[in-house]
Amino acid sequence: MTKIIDIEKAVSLIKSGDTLMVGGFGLVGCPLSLLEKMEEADLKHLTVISNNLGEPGKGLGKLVLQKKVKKGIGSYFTSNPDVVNAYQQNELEIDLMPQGTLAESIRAGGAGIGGFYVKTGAGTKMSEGKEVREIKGETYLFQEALQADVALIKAKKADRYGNLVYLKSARNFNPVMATAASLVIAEVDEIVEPDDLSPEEIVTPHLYVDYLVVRGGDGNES
Amino acid sequence: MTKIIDIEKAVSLIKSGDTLMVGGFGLVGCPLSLLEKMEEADLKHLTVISNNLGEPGKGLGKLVLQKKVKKGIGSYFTSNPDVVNAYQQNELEIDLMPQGTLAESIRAGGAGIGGFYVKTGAGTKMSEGKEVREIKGETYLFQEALQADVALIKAKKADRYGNLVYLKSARNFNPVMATAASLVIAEVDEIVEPDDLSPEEIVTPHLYVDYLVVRGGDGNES
Amino acid sequence: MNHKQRIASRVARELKDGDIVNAGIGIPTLVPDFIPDGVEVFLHSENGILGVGPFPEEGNIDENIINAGKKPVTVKEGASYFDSASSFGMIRGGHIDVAILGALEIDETGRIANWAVPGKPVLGVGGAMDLLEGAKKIFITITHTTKDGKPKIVKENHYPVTSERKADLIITDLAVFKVTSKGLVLTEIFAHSSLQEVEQKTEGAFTIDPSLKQTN
Amino acid sequence: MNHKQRIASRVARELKDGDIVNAGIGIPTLVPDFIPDGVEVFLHSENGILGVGPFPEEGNIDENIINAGKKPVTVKEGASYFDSASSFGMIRGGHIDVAILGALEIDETGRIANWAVPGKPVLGVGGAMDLLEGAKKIFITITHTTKDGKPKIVKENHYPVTSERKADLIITDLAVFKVTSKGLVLTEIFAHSSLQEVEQKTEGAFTIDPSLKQTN
Repeated sequence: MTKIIDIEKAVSLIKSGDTLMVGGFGLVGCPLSLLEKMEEADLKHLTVISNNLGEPGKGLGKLVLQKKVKKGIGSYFTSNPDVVNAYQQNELEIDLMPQGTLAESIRAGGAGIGGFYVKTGAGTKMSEGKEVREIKGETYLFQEALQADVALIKAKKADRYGNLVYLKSARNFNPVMATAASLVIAEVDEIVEPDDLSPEEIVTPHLYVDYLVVRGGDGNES
Repeated sequence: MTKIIDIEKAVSLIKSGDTLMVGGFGLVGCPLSLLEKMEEADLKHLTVISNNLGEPGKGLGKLVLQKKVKKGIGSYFTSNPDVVNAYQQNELEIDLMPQGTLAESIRAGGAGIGGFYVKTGAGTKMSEGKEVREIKGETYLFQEALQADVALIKAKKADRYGNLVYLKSARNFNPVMATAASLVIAEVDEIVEPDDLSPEEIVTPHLYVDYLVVRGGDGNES
Repeated sequence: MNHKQRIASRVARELKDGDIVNAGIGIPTLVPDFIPDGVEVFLHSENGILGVGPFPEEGNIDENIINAGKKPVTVKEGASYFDSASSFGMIRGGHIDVAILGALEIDETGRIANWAVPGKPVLGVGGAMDLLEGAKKIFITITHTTKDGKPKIVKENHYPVTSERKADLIITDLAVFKVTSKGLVLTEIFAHSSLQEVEQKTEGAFTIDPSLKQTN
Repeated sequence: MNHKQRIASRVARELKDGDIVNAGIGIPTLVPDFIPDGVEVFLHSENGILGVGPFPEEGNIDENIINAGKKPVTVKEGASYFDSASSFGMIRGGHIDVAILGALEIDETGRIANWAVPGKPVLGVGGAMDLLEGAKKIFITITHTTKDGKPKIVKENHYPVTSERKADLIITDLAVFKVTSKGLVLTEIFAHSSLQEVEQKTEGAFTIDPSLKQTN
């Protein structure tokens, strides 16, 4: 039983119409080799859950330009003008959430929490259409959990079981996305021996990870 | 600015009537030196949130025998006959929760989540008096977040900033309790230099920790 | 093999290579000893371990590695530790393939009772409810009758149910039942028992699988 | 000092030893340069760092250490990394002492708008709303007027508010206002400005602190 597959095989597991979670904050901690291989794949109508939608021509930005993405669910898409443009051309649907609510709804999706209440956004335009509840005298908004068909995440190291550790601030959304999709593919910089990871330092235990791909030696930095 | 104080000083920060969170699963990961010092303190009417209430005469079990505990909120008290006895004598109130709901409600209390929905317990006696909600066709129960005045937790190592790492399965409830109390006191086996902890391996960042005490060299194992 | 070992041995044959398994206290803790060669399963313990290994030799106990029954255990290569909220996130979130649990009773629809006894103070619930809601499959291991000979597979539970969610498989010291949407189906009888004995000692209704097998 | 540095320098004097501080993009990123000797604060970045250090020298950039503005930063002794859900748990859970944020506008009750402009598509919200709900204190740093001279402190926000929760302190290039339950109170005027200028360039109502000070 090995979880290590090549990048082409990994991308072939993604289907048109799928909902994907894609790790990263900007391009840091983003599974760029997987996304690059997706450029070549015949995929459309994807819903993408990700904090950002890449940068112009980079990462998810390229897939947006290729019109593979039908809808983006995330927190900050302003930094990619191509996304703004696609939205204005009605080529892209957008569902915007406060960053903390986004992260929490993904965690909830992975942890069997159906939904939860946060104060963030109460009384603002973000609360339009949302259920409101008073808890201990304060106003909270209801937020349902998010789940995906596939999560594409990026880690620093994996052992062959699929245990993951992350590098510095490239951790960001990856550990929660690892928990919230039916199929989880982790792009890693290196595969190490199990003994190289202490049981205490593992951030994502292997039960969350279905497949591992090693980042392509194509000069891309991640 | 140092967070390191002696155990007596730490115990003096606890007041009668306080709600305490106490880490540990059984006695493993339980802040035994702090609890032992509490035996000598003039404290009463405590509400204790903890998975168990110690063992006979050990840990929280001793404080139950001393009638310092008014109420226990937790998941599994059966293993301590003194707790069963105190409950039957009407000396102790009990609020019982599924273990996962307990852990999650503590996490919620620390993370600004007012409440959340879980399936656990739906349709059982545990759901009596609980609000029910259908989410995506399944039945969930509402659970409010838990918070405390003081959390007493146990870690393996701390640096002087208060960053914590835990040992093996002694981690259990400690990291979530570290987030959910107004005052957090961590009992640790040793204080190490900041360089001895890598930024990636820190489980509880120092912003959660108010005070550190070093486990007493009294032969107690933790 | 005594009857507990027989039950554990039969459950072990249901496990698939790569399964993530949570094994409760009692009979389930014996299961790992019987896992067939070539099948690697990963044991999850809800107090925060993935990759539980065998019980330690005397004198080799690490008091900081315990299972959910608070017994000292070991960990295997690839193991990890995590906090209680994360551990139950795994359970509720559907990341555990199989939970092997004991029970006080099971009704004829497959609903189990294993946490409370009427008339006694209920001071423990632990992780059983979470496992019953969250694990992908539930295997129940029980002796067929109580110590004083009463059937544990009953028409209606006398004890409060642990979940509305039904078990998938029931393995006793006499027989194996599949739980289906139409009720319990007897699929196997242990060699030392008989259909007559199973019928006599089972209160809840069940049907007999056309390909009923004798098992060891 | 230019006016941005002046603002940053003034905010820095509000910070207390041991404070956990989240500093947003723009002027707030300058604040760490002005923290007084003897005061140690810990900078939180919502993408998952506690203990952000100075910007790196050219040629010394680690692309895996960035702040919430996606700029390369460094980390200091005692720093830690964590995931986004944990990071916003810190924010919403009240574990950040001070958030220093920019704003498009502030109304005379102290409610700020900094995330959306009417008529333009709103494609970014980021972490501002979380910080406004969760941080114990909110310090707002703004230029007193827009580039074309319009007051940013207004009677009523033209832009949608970021939160019903009010700021605690407003620091502009001209003056400092405390936000109280009775509205804005002018407490300090920078030496290069005057009460007349502040009154002229402020649309929202404010009262003047009896011990109004001149500041540098």
